[in-house]
Amino acid sequence: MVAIRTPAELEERRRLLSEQKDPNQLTVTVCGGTGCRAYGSERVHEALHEEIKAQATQNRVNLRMTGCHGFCERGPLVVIQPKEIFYHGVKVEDVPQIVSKTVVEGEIIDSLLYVDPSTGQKIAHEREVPFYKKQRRLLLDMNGQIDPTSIADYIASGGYGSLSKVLSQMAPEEVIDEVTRAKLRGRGGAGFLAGLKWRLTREAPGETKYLVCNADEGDPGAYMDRSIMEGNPHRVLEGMIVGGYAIGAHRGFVYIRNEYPLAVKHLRTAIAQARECGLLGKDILGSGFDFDVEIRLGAGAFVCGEETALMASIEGRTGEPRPRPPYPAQQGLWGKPTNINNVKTWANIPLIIEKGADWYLQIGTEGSKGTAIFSVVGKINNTGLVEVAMGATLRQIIFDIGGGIPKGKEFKAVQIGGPSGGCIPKEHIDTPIDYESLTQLGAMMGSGGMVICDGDTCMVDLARYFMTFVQEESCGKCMPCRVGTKAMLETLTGITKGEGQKGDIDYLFELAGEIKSSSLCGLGQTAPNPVLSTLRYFRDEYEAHIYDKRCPAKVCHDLIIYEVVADLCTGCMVCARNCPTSAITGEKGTVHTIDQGLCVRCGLCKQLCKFDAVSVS
Amino acid sequence: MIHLTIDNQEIGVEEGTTILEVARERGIFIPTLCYHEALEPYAACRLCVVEVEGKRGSRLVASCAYPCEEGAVIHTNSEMVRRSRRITVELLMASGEHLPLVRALAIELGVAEPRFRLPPDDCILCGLCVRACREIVGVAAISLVNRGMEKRVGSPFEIASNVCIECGTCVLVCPTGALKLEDIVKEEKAVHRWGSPLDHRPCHICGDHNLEAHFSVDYRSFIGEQASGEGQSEG
Amino acid sequence: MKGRAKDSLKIGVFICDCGREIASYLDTEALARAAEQLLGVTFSQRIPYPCSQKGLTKIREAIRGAGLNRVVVAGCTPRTHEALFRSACQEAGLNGHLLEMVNIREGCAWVHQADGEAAMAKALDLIRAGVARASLLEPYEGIRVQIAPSALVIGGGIAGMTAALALAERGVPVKLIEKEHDLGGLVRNLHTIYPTGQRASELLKIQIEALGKKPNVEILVDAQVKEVMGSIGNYHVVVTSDGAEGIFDVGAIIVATGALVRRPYGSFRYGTSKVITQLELESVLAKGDIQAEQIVMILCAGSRDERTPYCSEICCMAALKQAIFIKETHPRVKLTLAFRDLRLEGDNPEADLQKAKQLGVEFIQYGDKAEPRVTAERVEAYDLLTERQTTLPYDLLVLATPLVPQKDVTVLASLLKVPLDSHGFFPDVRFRLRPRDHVERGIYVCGAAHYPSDIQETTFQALSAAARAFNFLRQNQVVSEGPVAVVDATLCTGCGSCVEICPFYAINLKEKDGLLSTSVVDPLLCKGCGLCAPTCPVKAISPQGSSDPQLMAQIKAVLSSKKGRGKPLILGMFCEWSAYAAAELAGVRRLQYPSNLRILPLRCAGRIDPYHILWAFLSGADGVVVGGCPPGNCHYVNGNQEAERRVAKLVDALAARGFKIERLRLKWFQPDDAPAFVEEISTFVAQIEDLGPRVTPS
Amino acid sequence: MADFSVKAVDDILNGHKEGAEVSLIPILGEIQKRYRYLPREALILVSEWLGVPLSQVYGIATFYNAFSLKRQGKHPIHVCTGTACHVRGAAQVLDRFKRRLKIRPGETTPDWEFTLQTVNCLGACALGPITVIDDKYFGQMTASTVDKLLKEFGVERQKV
Repeated sequence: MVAIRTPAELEERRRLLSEQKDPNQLTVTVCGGTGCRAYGSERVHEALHEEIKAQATQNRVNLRMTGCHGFCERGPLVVIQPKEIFYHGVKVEDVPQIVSKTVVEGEIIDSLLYVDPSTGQKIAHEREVPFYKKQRRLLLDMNGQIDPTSIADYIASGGYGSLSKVLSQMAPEEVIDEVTRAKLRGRGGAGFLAGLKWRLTREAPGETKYLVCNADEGDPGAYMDRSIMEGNPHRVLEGMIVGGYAIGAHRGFVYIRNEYPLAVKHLRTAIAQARECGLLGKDILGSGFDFDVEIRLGAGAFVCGEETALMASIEGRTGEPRPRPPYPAQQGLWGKPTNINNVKTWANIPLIIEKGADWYLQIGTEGSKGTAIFSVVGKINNTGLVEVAMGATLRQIIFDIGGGIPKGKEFKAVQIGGPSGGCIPKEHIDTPIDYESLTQLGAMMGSGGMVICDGDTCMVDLARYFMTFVQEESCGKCMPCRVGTKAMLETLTGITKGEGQKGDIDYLFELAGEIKSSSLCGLGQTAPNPVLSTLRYFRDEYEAHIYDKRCPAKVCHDLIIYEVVADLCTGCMVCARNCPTSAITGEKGTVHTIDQGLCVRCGLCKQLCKFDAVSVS
Repeated sequence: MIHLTIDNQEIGVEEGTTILEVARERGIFIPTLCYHEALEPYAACRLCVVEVEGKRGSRLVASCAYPCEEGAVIHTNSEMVRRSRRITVELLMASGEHLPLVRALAIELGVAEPRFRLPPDDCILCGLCVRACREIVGVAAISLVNRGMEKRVGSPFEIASNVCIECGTCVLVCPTGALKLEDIVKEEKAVHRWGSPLDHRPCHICGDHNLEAHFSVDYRSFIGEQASGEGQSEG
Repeated sequence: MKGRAKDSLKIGVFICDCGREIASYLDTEALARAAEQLLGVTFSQRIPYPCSQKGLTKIREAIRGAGLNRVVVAGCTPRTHEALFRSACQEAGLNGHLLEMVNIREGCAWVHQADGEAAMAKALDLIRAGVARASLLEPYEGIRVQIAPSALVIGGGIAGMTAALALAERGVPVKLIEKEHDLGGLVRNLHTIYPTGQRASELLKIQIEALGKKPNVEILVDAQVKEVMGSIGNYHVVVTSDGAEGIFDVGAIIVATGALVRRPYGSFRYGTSKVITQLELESVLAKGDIQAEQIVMILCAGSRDERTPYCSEICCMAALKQAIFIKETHPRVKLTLAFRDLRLEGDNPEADLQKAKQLGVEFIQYGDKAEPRVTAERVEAYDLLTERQTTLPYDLLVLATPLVPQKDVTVLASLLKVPLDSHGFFPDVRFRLRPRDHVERGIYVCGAAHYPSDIQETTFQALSAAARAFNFLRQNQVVSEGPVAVVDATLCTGCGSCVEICPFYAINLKEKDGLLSTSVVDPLLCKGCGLCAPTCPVKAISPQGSSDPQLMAQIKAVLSSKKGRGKPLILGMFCEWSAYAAAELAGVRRLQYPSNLRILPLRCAGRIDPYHILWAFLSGADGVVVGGCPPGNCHYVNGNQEAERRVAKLVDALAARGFKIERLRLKWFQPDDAPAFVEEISTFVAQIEDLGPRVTPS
Repeated sequence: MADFSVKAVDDILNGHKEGAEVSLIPILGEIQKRYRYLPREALILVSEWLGVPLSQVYGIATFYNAFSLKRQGKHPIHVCTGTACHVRGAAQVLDRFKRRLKIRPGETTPDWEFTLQTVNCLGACALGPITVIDDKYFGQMTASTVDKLLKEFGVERQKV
């Protein structure tokens, strides 16, 4: 691709590209998100390639692997444009049929269509699927359409328009004003006003300035950043270049988890292409503005999501946070003013510049503008990435979009914001969610992980899980976080083991208070949240564990036993054969028995029993 | 010059001074473990936290690293501060109950005994030794190894450091006496396998061949007199 | 310095409260006032925290305001705070070496908490000593020398080539010299490489070609180092290469001269047709003509015995490799491997061992008892397993003989002024000195010149040496701040005593007036230990900052409160690395010890001159204790031994004259063993107290 | 150290001529990628070429999860223990691997075949519980699928 030297050239290039692209062009898109790939979408893609070569010789067919469509539950997803026919759970075996019928003949294959569980009717078109219908997809929209490895696709669909607008028509201050006016808040979790942060960095003394894209999405159960970088890396880059121009930085870093190989790959490609096109590097679009981006791989430390630790890591030291002030905006990388924003924040920028702050202000609530992306996971029918306008209610997300709880079980609570967030019980299911309301409820926007819990989820166990996580991820620098979380974990473990005693809950409160108030960095300061919020809403479960040594959700190993229900057991031996500790005995055809002494409560027997003859109590 | 209130006394301080520095100059006692005048503040032990009043309520900051701000209202010994310090010390006691230093702090803050225990350990991970070795001596023979609960002070590969100069500064700054020089210099002194000991070059000529001369001149009398003097003192 | 008129002195004294740490045991205000009275002091002030931003500003202001030309800070240990105050001085335009720190915290306040009065007296003494020394301090700028940005690699074996290549890769101009006619060293005679099994010839070919491709590498064969002139950063190396002679100016030298395989003429019937070395077998294998039917290999043939005590590391693996190769190519050959004990490296040597056994190689362990005896037809070896002599007929006997240093190492060592270890290899000498005082030589050793090592290890060493050389060259200049010895050429008689004793080869004799010669110190090699000073018969040489006048002034001053006090006074002259460190630690740990001990720090106990001790007694000391590092731990090679010898000599001399030698003691201290220090000191002081005060001549 | 060659490390270092602290972690990353662990010699050379104290290199190598100082097995097994996977029973999966391979997370089987590791979220939560072996994803894992998988890798099941 030849370099683009001026905004005019960019528009020209865009015109050419979109001319080449005929809207009625038959295009088969296969979801290439990590989720769908894990389901085997690559094999499907290959098969499609072969089949199309073999069968659809006469009509020109575009085949492309796109980024994540978000509906991971039903992968691999295949969408056929322009009719936007939506197939889910596609297997290699289905491919010949898809090509012969849908691609060549244009017919729809009913068996591959999505069935709305609520109405039971089949849905042919992607945007009509309830999962998509009720979303407001600003950042994820393009994921399903463009090929993330092609800058042409991005440019064709308006990409880098904001950059050229900024470089040709706006002064850096104006850019900052626009972002400030849009009230865009940092999507990293804390929700600090992006515009304000930019201004601080711009006005901080010193020539050299840096900016960083925080893509160290360490929060378990959240993967929207990954999905954006996989599906639309150029928008993140564009946001960063604009930011660089506004702040006065000429060097940017993307600090990305190395657990995300695909995202890294796509980002690398994108950077290379952008450089080739002169959208990165010296004198971008003839504006005289230089900017370049480097990738830095995280080395597997959750704490590096914390900005000072992240910077230490980029500088080549252990990822230990340092006290603030001085804030990165004053003294960041190598002591120079540095602006750090999350992937989603950067991805928002091109939109705001393109459509303007006023447009952006219309979306969302008073305090929180724009959209929020949640990865809705756990006990939910439609696991996937959900983007909604700020202010949407949990009910909309979980039931209208998420399709409710599997097996019709009852919704119990949702854990938002991962290790630094908290639980929200069903009472609050109708609260509109934005930064403020979540904080009020004792949770936190965090990175947007949303774990749905049903009756089978033990809240104490969940709290313990997150405490284990922070305990493992604590860098160990400051006393409250290192030892305090350990103390909390031990106490929680004791409770789940049935060794809890009176006073444990008070002790947890005391520790939590201390850790929150006096830890060195955000990791510690928010670590107790999962415990605090579960204590707030599910104290009874704690007490059940402590006082009557009972796990209401039947999860905690030491408080449950597995038993064979005599009148259901057919003596098929399946459980007996698979029991890892040979705790199950019984002849073929006779009722089996579980030796509680040997049983390690792995639950395998319950999983395997086709007759539901294993009960927990 | 900026002005602030610390423990209800209004004072003016130079910009850039930390709360701890100000307090110390004013003879206000703030306990610290990981702080050393000659080193960059580390803000890890959290014992030096003080209460700073703010719009959204009071909060705790580590006084060793927190710069004085215009108009700040600071309490170095409020209930909030004491509560925090008590728990910090209690956590310290989890593995350091046996350390005189920790016990002293516990008594000072009125902590009876910890509700949570870990295997006893002399090291409280204040990081002073590591920072001293790097910042003062400029050698960096030791570093903090591992992360979280496994974190500890160590030399590379847990064998004797081959850059340690045995200056003892780490031992000197260690507040608990956890660190012994041999921890760093024990065993064969090399990460390279071929480290071989210094050859002691014997000296061929006597450094004191001029001593006699000295006697013969000024000091003979002195020695003689001395001898007799000694004689007398023994009687 | 004698000439200086004292009135030109403007000494500023700053007494530190250290908050309550010092102030609650010592009356710092009183100290400040007393200090004012001292000779040369024009400014004296008490500061709560001199090390705080405020405190440092005060000091800087005083220096500028009161035009101070010497600064004494009495507070904590210089170990942690000297750098801080030194830079403060410099910022105020005063040479950093005009700063003197007096340790009244660890050294006084913290260790005499019970006896305030005695502590005050001691503190004042210490300050007196500090001022006395300060008045004799001289400014010192340190030395900066540009580094010649190129390297010389001596030896064209695997080690040398690897190092040269690595440096060339990073753009360093390299001269590679090899004394043979071809590159490759020992490996040239090898057949295959263990454990990779790569052909040695290929390995060499690759290396040599790679070198050839580098424009910035100049290779000289049949070349040898004739002379090394110049010093750190700029060595002028005279190299002769087939007749021609050239001078190379290089900043770094890598010694990769390798080692020899000993050819044990006169033992094992070596030299007779049927007996060859392991190395010679390699070339036989390379030719691939093995006539023999009965092969015996003897490992450790002449190594790990009295003459060659070390293990040559590579022989066992090599033998195993050869044995396997032979059995694979000539299955019918009967092959026995007689070893002392197998030392195998690598991932799982067991596998190779098994393989050999499966192939029918026989193993006999002869152990440490007796070396196998070799006759014309057979080898007589004791078999540990069967516990009886066994006879091994052979028609080819292979001896795994040790790797020994090159013939000419001693020459090279003396040219480069680097030591050799007792076996004749180049050790990895590291002087454990403060980085500031210690300048890298720019000479690095790798490969078998260092220690017998296999290819993998050698490559590693070569790259490591190259790395260190590279980073040394990259600094562009060497900076040495530490004080060094200076020679008073008018006094020097050129007796060469200092040249002999200097552990760092830092002193040379230079021609003076055509006939007499005089000592010249290489300031980059000198570490300022002071070993040379006491050895000089005419006191013409002494280290900056610890000249005889300075030390004697200190001694006198620190003992001055003797006047009118009944308690005996003990002087400790302590090596800062051990005894002084232990004393400081005692302070930190608040261990109390008798206050009538006065301590002066020395760089090394080796600086001690019997003179000083006599002077101390003259100045009123009732006892003197000299503290140094335990044997083998001296940071200046053998300063502690020097001190020991001198003190011993003095003790004899004094004893011979009926002097109570119990009053003089030399002790070794561990820097981190404060309790031992305290006990040692307390007992000594107690003894002196029993002896009672010395009756000084009126 | 058979598969490990110091020369190769030198080549990696050569790729970062600017040689400074900044390139330290990327370089360690490349070495880890190549050998699945960080051999001691490699760390020493990295420290010496970059002029970064060995203690710092060692500190970093032990701080970050991505680095290992122990030689790894032929087939690294990563069991995702992210939240989504946790609530869907990742614990049982991990437990099964532990019992079957008789190693704890972070350990390697004596035959150098498998190394068991937990990972905090692979971002493919829809498939939870997830396990990744040799960079291949396996979704909806259960204790019994663990057995199937191990069988594929020739680990026959003997009663524990």
